[in-house]
Amino acid sequence: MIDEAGAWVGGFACDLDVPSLQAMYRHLLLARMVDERLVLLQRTGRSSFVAPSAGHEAAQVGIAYALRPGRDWIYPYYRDTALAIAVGWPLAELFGQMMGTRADPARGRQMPAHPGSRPLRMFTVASAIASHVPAAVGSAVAQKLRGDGDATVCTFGEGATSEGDWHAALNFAGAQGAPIVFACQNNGYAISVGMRQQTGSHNVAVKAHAYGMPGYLVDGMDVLACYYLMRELMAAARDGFGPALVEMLVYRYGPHSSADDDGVYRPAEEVAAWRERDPIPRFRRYLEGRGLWDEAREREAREQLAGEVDAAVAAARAAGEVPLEWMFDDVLSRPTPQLERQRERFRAARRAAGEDEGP
Amino acid sequence: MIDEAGAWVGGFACDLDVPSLQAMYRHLLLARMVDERLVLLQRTGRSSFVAPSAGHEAAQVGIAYALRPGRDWIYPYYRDTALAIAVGWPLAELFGQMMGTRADPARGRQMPAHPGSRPLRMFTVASAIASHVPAAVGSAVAQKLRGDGDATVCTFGEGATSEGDWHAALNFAGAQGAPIVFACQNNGYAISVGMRQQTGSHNVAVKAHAYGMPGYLVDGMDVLACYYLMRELMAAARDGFGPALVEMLVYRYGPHSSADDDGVYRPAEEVAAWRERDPIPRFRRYLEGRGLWDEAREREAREQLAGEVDAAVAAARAAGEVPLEWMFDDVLSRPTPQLERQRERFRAARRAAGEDEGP
Amino acid sequence: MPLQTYVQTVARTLHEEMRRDERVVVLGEDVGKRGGVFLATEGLYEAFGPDRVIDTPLSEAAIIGAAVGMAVHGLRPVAEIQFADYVFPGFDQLVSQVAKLRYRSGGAFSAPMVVRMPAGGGVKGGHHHSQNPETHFVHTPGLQVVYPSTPSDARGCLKTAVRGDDPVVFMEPKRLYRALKEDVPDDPDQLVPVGRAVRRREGGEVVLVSYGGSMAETLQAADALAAQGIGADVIDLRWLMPWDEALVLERVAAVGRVVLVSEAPHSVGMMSEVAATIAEEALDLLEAPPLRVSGFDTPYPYAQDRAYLPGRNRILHAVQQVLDY
Amino acid sequence: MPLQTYVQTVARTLHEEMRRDERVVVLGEDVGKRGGVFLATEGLYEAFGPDRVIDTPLSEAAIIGAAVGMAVHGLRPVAEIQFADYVFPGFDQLVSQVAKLRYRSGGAFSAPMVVRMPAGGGVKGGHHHSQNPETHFVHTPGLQVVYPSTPSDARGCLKTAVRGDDPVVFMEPKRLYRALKEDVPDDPDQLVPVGRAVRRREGGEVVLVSYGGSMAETLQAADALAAQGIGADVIDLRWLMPWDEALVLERVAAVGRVVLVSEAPHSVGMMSEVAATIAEEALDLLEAPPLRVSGFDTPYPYAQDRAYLPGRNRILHAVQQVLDY
Ligand SMILES: Cc1ncc(C[n+]2csc(CCOP(=O)(O)OP(=O)(O)O)c2C)c(N)n1
Ligand SMILES: Cc1ncc(C[n+]2csc(CCOP(=O)(O)OP(=O)(O)O)c2C)c(N)n1
Ligand SMILES: [Mg+2]
Ligand SMILES: [Mg+2]
Repeated sequence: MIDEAGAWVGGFACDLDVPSLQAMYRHLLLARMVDERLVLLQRTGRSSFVAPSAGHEAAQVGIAYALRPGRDWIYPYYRDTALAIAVGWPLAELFGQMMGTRADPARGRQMPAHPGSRPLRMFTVASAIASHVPAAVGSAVAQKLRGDGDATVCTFGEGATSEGDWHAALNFAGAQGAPIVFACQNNGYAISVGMRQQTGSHNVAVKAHAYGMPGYLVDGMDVLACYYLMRELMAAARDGFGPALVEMLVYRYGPHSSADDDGVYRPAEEVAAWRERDPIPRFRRYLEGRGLWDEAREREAREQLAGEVDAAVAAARAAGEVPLEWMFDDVLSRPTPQLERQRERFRAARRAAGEDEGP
Repeated sequence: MIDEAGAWVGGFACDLDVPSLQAMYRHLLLARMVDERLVLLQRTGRSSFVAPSAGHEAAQVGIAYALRPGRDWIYPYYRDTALAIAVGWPLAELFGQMMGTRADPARGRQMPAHPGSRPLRMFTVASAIASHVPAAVGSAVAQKLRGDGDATVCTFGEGATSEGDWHAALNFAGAQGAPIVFACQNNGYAISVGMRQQTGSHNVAVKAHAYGMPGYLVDGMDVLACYYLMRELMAAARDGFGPALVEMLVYRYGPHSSADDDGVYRPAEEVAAWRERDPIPRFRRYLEGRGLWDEAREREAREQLAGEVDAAVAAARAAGEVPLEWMFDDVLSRPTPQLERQRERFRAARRAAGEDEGP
Repeated sequence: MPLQTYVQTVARTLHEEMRRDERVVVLGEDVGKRGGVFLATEGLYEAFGPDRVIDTPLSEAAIIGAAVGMAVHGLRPVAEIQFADYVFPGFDQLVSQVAKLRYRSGGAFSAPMVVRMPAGGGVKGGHHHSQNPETHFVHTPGLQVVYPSTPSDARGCLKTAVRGDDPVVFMEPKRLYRALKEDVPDDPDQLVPVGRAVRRREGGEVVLVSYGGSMAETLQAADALAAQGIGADVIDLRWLMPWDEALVLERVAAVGRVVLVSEAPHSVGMMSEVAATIAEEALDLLEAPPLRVSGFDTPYPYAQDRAYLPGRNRILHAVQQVLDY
Repeated sequence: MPLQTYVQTVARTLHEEMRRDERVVVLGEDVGKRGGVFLATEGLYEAFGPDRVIDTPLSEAAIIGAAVGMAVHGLRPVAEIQFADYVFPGFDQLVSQVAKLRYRSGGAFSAPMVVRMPAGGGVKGGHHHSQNPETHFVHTPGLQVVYPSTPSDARGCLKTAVRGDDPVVFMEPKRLYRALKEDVPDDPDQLVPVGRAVRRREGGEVVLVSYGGSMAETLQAADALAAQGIGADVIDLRWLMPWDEALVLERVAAVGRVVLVSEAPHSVGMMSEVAATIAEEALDLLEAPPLRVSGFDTPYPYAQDRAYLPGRNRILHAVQQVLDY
């Protein structure tokens, strides 16, 4: 919808109102800032892991704006920081999750980069690639059965499309005509493995044929293109037109994660070339072209957002460490006698060793 | 290649010599007769299970004739009785397998309908749907690596295409450009589940797109069409053109298995309509049209084949029951101490109960 | 109530629960028009239609995985795996999603569901239609596991499972599906409490512990012992996770001799856990080693279908050993 | 030989075996240019090229399943599963194909291969990067299972596994990957025999049995006991299937007290089997119950990463209990 220079090239007029467009931009900015802060927290030992989302923001914010938060269900993956932010996940919860403090709604149970929120209907991320896709389809089948007029969105990387569970899920969605949009963020790499080794097909979108659903390919660096496509498809899903598969071409600017060294498998020039296409300046150029943004607004926004980030980090830390014994909760609705005894022995051993009960 | 009336409608001249054409027909006939005998053996309690192949014979015999037995690898599924017969699986081994006697090359380890032969490079069938497809791809990847100029064929029903392992396999084959042909025998049902509930795609062939390989749809009731298509694709695979997916439209005339009642889920008229299209009379009409077959030859062939079947059943029975203690062999290349002790205790318990050591 | 087989009881219980609670849905391969290959869902499709009785594609990952999303959305899915042996293509869903969802979300989400599966041997099905994979479930924290041996227990446990707030792996001994008929109670709310075993016989000379399909041979052995004047106390565990340590330990303490019967492969089976727990908690009360009578550390064979099972004679042999000890 | 870490030893051993036998091929996610996310395949791609060091699509079913066909065709595949937690999407292949092929084909086919996987906790990876799924393998007849705890054993066991005629699940304790360096022997044919355990300490007051990552804490506990003048006999099982019953029973018979340490969830774990076997075979020689110190019946937690592990203090507490008994 917007070209590299920031000019609107859509075949229709952009119908988003000014506050929405500005909010979108602020979300892109905030996501990038949060990403940078997360890298910093990891480097300084405050968090154990990061899965950078820089380069994926336009795709994720585009998706977020196409949803009706609290109604449509979201089944995200670990790189969806920008998506989580843009649907309104409180930043203190986000940083709580990333640092495993009491501010984490999931009680410090998972490693960083695993968002989740019941009020936002955002299914808690699992590390196991593609394992959430069948659940997302179940959500959509339930929506269809209940006739509640909502839909589900499910995101993943292109590597996920090779897993059997992914296939099982899309095939079931196709057979059921379930109201779901599968949004693939194709950044060309699954850790070090490029598309050529990942699959024999030229792209992901074409895989939709196998399931009798439409497949779309969109520039994932263009937030408005992602938004409009997703808006259409979510509406179609809600209206009973069944599932769709979207491939968003993006690039990850950072390494796969804080444990990765991407220099081994991809050339610096490639990264540099994609940096040129950064979705955030591109959208800014569009806004500036319409007179909706300028340097002053930029400075003000950055300051304000930095303040929000600082406050959230502080709040997340202030919430304090997760107690040791929370480890035993939430396995089943009630602990088994077996687990009760294990907890008793754990306590006894700690007492015997003169260790305290933990925070 | 041949229409319902038995006329050649191919765009080129049939280049198979007369003995091959007649042998093909005899294989079709033999497969049908074996099938009928298997049903009988099951009804009379001599075997515990049958998966009838009637209606699939043309597809299977077509595949078999496209292979170079003992060179190309075959990864079949449980309904491939006609395929096993046409590549030359000795009938005594076949009936031995079906009755679980010592004539079974697999030592009575699996239920009926599980062919396998090392000399024929026919991988032993496993009941778990689609679980053999990744192995077939590994075979083809090894063929490519070794550069031995052979290829692999892998068969399955349309239901198998929904399994995750199936997808994982085809995707890997596509990424590797491995020399393999995937031959799907689409009979419209996975037990009771029809294509509409099985997948959202209109057919199986289209699923090839997802893997960057060509997909073909062929009349599975036309043995020559199946043969020529498979011959082309196997040759292409051997020549380094990579994998292909073939969908053969067939129908199963019998129930899914001896444990099934197909009257519950499909109308009798449907079965009757497909009976009209029986691949065996159709091919016979073609041969008769060319003066290569007649009633006398038919009678003679049937008599001779019936004799072969009788002899094979007798030989399989005469081989005798599988000894009890074979149960403990072939788990690993050498038994574990754990298993040794279990065998000892088993013997001791039998001795204590006054049971003999078994056959 | 009229006499009912095990498999009839499953179908009727599902019918009752679906009528009681419209959130209950059934999904699986051939569960619809076909009524299931064993007829465990017979009549449900006709009564509740294709939205609540879903014939799925041939994918266990889709079945179990979709059930997660359905449960999160507020439905109560009852998934059928056609044979327990075919749970493995869906095993990642069970381990990575079903079992961990409550934990990893800090209780924000959970996946209450029932995953039904006919299990066990004795039907000449070979190793892909005879396995007993309960170890894999019991060892996966976050699942409840139950393996009832009678129609009445199947009913009570299934109701407990459907109504509970946790994922339950519900194993059914297929060789008992039509082996016996029982006068099943018709109280619609008669539940079998989670984790509660039951004594099937009382006796003072040896304790026999078993569950699922092997209860049949275990009771045969107990009857043979009774005929010899030897009193066997027989415990049917029913629930494998949580399992009823209290009852087992109480009876073992009282009797001092115990034989543990299970048809799953011997090494690291359910009975390894029971034996280890007994050794840990009741060592001094044991008059003889706790002996296990199990399936073998082999894939399930075809030709020797019955011989693989811990039959009456193998059980009696072990009992003799603990009595002679 | 220079001092080597565990993970370096794995890479070098693979290099040696690939040079020795051109049938050996390596496949997995990121094993090529990247050299594996832990660098356990570093240098192989450069040395042997993309045909023998195959970067696969992101599918564990493809990895394990393709290895079956390769093995049948005469290659010797060494598959890498990036984390043991991710074996589950390929678990059907392992259970239904790899483990059963020799048996179900009556020996006509077999699938000798190695499936390597970093396992275990202590790296702040949460439950999808910390699990110890050995129970699932040991309970699957047809697989060998090994979990070496030192660089030298990793080398010897890996060579045994690559050269053997059976499928081997090869587990590597990832928290020890870089924890210590060892002077690894460079004899190219020094193998660790299948099923053979090793004594790491000798002592007469208590036997400690462990394997894999938990050997670290077990040895720390033994050292702490030694400092108190208590002699602990320490056995490193190494092989979990087959496991060295003979050595364990011999030491337990001699000493009479035993503590079993494993970080996998408690119920139906490897140590349930060891305890059950001890109770069965050495009941009268036990001076105290065989106690297990295990991981808990919970998914592996994130925030309490270290507390979940059977650490030194929990082991010492159990030792005190068996000594006081
Ligand atoms: C089942 C499974 N196998 C392997 C992994 C290890 N792993 C984590 S991320 C990743 C690559 C994912 O690539 P892609 O799906 O393209 O997403 P991206 O990270 O590029 O956004 C792999 C192999 C995993 N998490 N789960
Ligand atoms: C993994 C697995 N799930 C379920 C089954 C049970 N089952 C056996 S055959 C079958 C239907 C297969 O249909 P299709 O692939 O179309 O082959 P067809 O029998 O029609 O030739 C099913 C569901 C199985 N064998 N394996
Ligand atoms: Mg990617
Ligand atoms: Mg079919």
